[in-house]
Amino acid sequence: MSLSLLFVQTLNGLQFGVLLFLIAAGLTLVFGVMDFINLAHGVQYMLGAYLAVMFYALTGNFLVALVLALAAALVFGLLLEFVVFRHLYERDHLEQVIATFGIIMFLNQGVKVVWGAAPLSLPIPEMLSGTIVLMPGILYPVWRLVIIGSGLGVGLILYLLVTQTRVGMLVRAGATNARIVSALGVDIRRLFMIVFGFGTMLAAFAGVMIAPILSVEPGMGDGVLILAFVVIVIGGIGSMRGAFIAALLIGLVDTLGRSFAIDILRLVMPPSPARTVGPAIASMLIYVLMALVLYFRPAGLFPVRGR
Amino acid sequence: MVKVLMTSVAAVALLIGQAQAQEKLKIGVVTTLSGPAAVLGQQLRNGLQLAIKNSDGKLGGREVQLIVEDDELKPDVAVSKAKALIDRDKVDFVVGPIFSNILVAIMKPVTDGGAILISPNAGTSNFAGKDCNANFFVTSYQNDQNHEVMGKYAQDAGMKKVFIMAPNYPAGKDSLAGFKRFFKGELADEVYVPLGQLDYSAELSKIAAASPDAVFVFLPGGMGVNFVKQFRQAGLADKVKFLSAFTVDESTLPAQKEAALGFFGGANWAPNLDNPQNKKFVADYEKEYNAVPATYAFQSYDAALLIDGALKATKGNTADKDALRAAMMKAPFTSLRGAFKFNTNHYPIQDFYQVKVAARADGKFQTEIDKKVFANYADPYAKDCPMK
Amino acid sequence: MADPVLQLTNLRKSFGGLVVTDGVTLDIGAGELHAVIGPNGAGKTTLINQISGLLAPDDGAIVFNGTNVTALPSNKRAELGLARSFQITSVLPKFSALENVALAVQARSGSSYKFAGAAAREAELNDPAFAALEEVGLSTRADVLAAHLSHGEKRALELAIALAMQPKLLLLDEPMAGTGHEEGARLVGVLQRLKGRFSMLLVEHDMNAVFALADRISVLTYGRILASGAPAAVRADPAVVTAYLGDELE
Amino acid sequence: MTDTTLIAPQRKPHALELAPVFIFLVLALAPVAAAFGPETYLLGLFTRVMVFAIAALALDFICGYGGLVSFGHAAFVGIGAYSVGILSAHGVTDILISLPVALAASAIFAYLTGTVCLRTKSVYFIMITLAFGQMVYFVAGSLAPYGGDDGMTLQVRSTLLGFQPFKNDRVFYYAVLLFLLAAYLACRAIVASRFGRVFRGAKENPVRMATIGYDVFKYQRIAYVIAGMIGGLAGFLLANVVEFVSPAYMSWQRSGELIIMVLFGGIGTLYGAIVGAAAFLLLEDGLGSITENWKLIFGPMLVLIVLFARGGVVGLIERLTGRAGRG
Repeated sequence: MSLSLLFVQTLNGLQFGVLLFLIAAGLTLVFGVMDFINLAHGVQYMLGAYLAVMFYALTGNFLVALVLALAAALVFGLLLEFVVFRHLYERDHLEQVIATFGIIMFLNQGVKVVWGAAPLSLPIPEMLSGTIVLMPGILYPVWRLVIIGSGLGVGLILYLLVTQTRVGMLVRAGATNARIVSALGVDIRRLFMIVFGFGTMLAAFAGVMIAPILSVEPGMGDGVLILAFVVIVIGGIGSMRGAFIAALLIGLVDTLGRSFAIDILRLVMPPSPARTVGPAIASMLIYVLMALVLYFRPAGLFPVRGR
Repeated sequence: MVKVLMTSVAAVALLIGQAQAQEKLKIGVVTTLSGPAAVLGQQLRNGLQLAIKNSDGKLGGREVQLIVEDDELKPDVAVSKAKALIDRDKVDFVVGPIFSNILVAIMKPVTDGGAILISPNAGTSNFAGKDCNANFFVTSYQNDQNHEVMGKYAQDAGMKKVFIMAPNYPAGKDSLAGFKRFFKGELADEVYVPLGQLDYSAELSKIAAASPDAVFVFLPGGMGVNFVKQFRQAGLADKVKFLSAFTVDESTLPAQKEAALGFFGGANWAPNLDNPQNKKFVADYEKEYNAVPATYAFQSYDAALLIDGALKATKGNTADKDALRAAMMKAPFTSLRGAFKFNTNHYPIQDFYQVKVAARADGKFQTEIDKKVFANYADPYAKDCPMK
Repeated sequence: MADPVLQLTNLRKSFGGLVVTDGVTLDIGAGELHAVIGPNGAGKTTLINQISGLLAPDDGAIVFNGTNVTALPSNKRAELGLARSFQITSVLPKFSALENVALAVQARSGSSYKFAGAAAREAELNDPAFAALEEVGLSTRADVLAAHLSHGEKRALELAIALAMQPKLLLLDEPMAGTGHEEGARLVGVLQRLKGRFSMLLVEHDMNAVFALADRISVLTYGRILASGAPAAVRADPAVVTAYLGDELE
Repeated sequence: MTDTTLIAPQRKPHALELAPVFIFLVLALAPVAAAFGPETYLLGLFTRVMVFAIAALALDFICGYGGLVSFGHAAFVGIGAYSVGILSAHGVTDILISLPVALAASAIFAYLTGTVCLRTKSVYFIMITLAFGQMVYFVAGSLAPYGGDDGMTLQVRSTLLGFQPFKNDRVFYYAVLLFLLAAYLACRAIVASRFGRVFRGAKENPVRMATIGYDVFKYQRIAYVIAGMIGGLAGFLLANVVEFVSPAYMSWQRSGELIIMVLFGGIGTLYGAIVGAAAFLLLEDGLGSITENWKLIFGPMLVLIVLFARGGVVGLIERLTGRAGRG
């Protein structure tokens, strides 16, 4: 358990956390402002990845594929909003859950029909595909640093948007009390569409950025969706700051847990059981964390309003 | 009068003949067609369908009706579907499944129901050993064997230090146990990751820090795709030899592509295995499904050949199970892998190879035979099997 | 004077920097109807919430019937005999009026850990509940879902629920709020009849009602008790007149 | 279903109030029909339907009447199933031991997690129950002696004092039917009881309930334990139906499916959960045999149900039989 390994693992945790933040940000916005549980947020992440693969195959250029994928994801997201979701805002949470679960089923299977069940992949752009020497003997893939950088960048942009712009002001107000916003005479429907479209793009962006590292396959959004929910619940629903901090927290706890759980257990038990118990505990860690946070703070770390 | 009689006899004979010909041979398939693992399940189904198509829709002279069920990778769903095959469809054979946990779940309902279960992939150690079953045949391998191939290879190549990793589930533990059975050098570390883990950054950092001669991993499906890409991205591919089982094969290579070039696996077959029947199979499969077949497809193709050969020997009779089993035991078919026979536990005795990922002229990727590691290799569990 | 039913000593509560209860000391004698009046935002509902246990005071003590209840949760205070109505109607909308009251009867009579037998058919619960409804003039509406009652009827239902608890002290948070003239007058009549049977703390904006009902009045401004005493004395208090009553009483 | 003592039931019973009678009648007669078809398969399928109906029933009890949406309900099914599996691995197969153990284990788990979960509300409750569900899932997957992630086969179905009454599929079917009936009647009685009234009141207005003297938390926790035990019962039976125990029983997807069953049938009706479980599993089975892409049909169906058929199947029937807009 050397210091340099700890450093690298922290970086890995950061990268995972940033990815979770990109997905959770949209989820917490949609949930916070519209009081809408969108389980289909995960398939929008998956769709981003698939679209990028498709556009890359057509154009051969990562950047162009990225832009096209985001645009296509946005169009698709708005279409979904128009056809289905906007009829669900006034419904109770359970109905939202079941309807968006139906969308997940449909899109997971649809993707399989269109692109096949086999995993696909997206290459890293040539100039960013190498590794750099972080410290003697420790190489680190440039692309992972790019993910960290772009995630932090998006976080900064979001912060500026939310704190400095009129739409951002409305979003904050909406997360605190939606009735006030509509009382201000704002076209709530348009605000919702903007927020929803934005959330969709963020999820798709996460999908595109991670596609070169992970295999692009049907159902890739399901696990991430649950983690994103863990993040926004720990952070406090509707809180962008909460989502950011919780995402990094989850990323670090999960990564560091996986790396060091066994080593730590070996201190107190023989190596063989430690090896099997360790991964189980590591998998559980984030859920334990969530349960603890909610036990002491039943509305998350940064509660936005008393729900 | 005589003429009339003659024609009616002929007509009756014709009718009987038709009735016999019309009674179709029903084969049930339990395979995974939902979720990411569907790619393996589809290969299984495709292999069977191809074999049946190549023999004009007939096996052992009987018209075949294939009934495909998706187990959704849920044991209780699989059991329900298996019962449906046995009871509703009255199938004579069930071919499947892909995953060991599904095999364990459907074993009892299928074999108790009187059908013969042929596994074209999963081959757990319990069914090879003390729980072996007269109505259960395996056309793949015993689960440990491909891992043992790699262990033997690492040992023979004189490797000093190997980092080994597998998912934290029974097959994962069997895998590393299989590798360690033959590799006696130092283990840099033995790591179990949660099943379905996607990001290996933590483990890759550990590998880089340990700088072993080789890694051995068992990461099937999407896990392998991710690991291989990330392994390459981390710049480890040039420094550390990549040994694996079920991690780089034709089901994952379309996504891994160049990232897997030169990586090793252990297998009982490869698409370039040099014999005429295999050449035809690979060509047919690629033509039919526009993809390179993997072991799952070839093993289920062999399962169909096994049924075909056995039924030819029993003249299409499936009612006499003893005769049918005896016929199957003789393995009366020309396997795509060449030499093949059944051990007493109904698991194969066969050759195993070290295979290597290579790019083909047409831009696709496949594994190719690098070296034969075991000849006529039988699994060690057979001695615990009461069947003789 | 006999021991007071409720005694508040130097109660303090602030939200962030805003002090809403600023050293309130107050007592209510047995059978007394004590009214608390004050302008909007004076901290009247906050005070009631602290007494009923929905809010914890920052400092000070609440003694109810000789028991210090400052740290008890609201259900415990209810068990001790403290009942309240809410300023914003707070009934169970999908329960009938009778069931709303029967729940209150059930709370103080016997066990609620009965898992069999239809509660709706227990005369032991329904009879007292019906009596309470009669008391507030709702007996004809017993089987109507609370959600379908008129606003005034809901206010009366609130009162019936509180009565059914047979409390030692009734906390009434603006029982007349939002009712029409006629309904309001009816509620005053109901309270008139209840007066003397229960100790009551009444928060109300309707000054006519307050001066008609109260034995004692405390005036609350900015979280402080400005004046306290008999209605006539309070009415004459110059500080009260300038601070609050002046414009309303003219 | 608001009963009152004061109005005698003068009106004719509506068709829908006979629905539970009808449902149980159909279930009781189903084996007769099954005898004319592939009996083992049909009996197995319907037994599985009833087992999931029991689990969904428990969920509807806390969800529909208490407003406690649990996203970890499959954990109880898993705990019940593993109680059977683990005991049977040690040679204990008698129902008189394994059933009480299954119930006790799920009750203890429900009590402990309920103590923590019930501090939170609405979505936070959904997520914290998910968290505990996931924890149990990972624990089960790491139980190497009991098959770990692969699960384990039961050698025999549960026995009773040395006899094997469950070995016969038909006997087993009726045993499960009895359990379902008992669970349904128990839930119905509890909902109408004094306790149930408090529990329902806590869903509508917890603050009001506290100010009239109820410690809402305690009542909710008891209801949560009851639902957990019924879930454990379902798990006990599921292990016997499939003769196999696996962590897959308690994945979060399974918890989600249970919620769908409840909503599918119509929340807050109890018998709707039975209808929902049947509809879900039979559709899964039926559509699955038509096309492997059955989810392409099933997914949009869920959306359409929410958009156009509020109240699930029961709500739909209610509207078709002209009782719209009541209560």
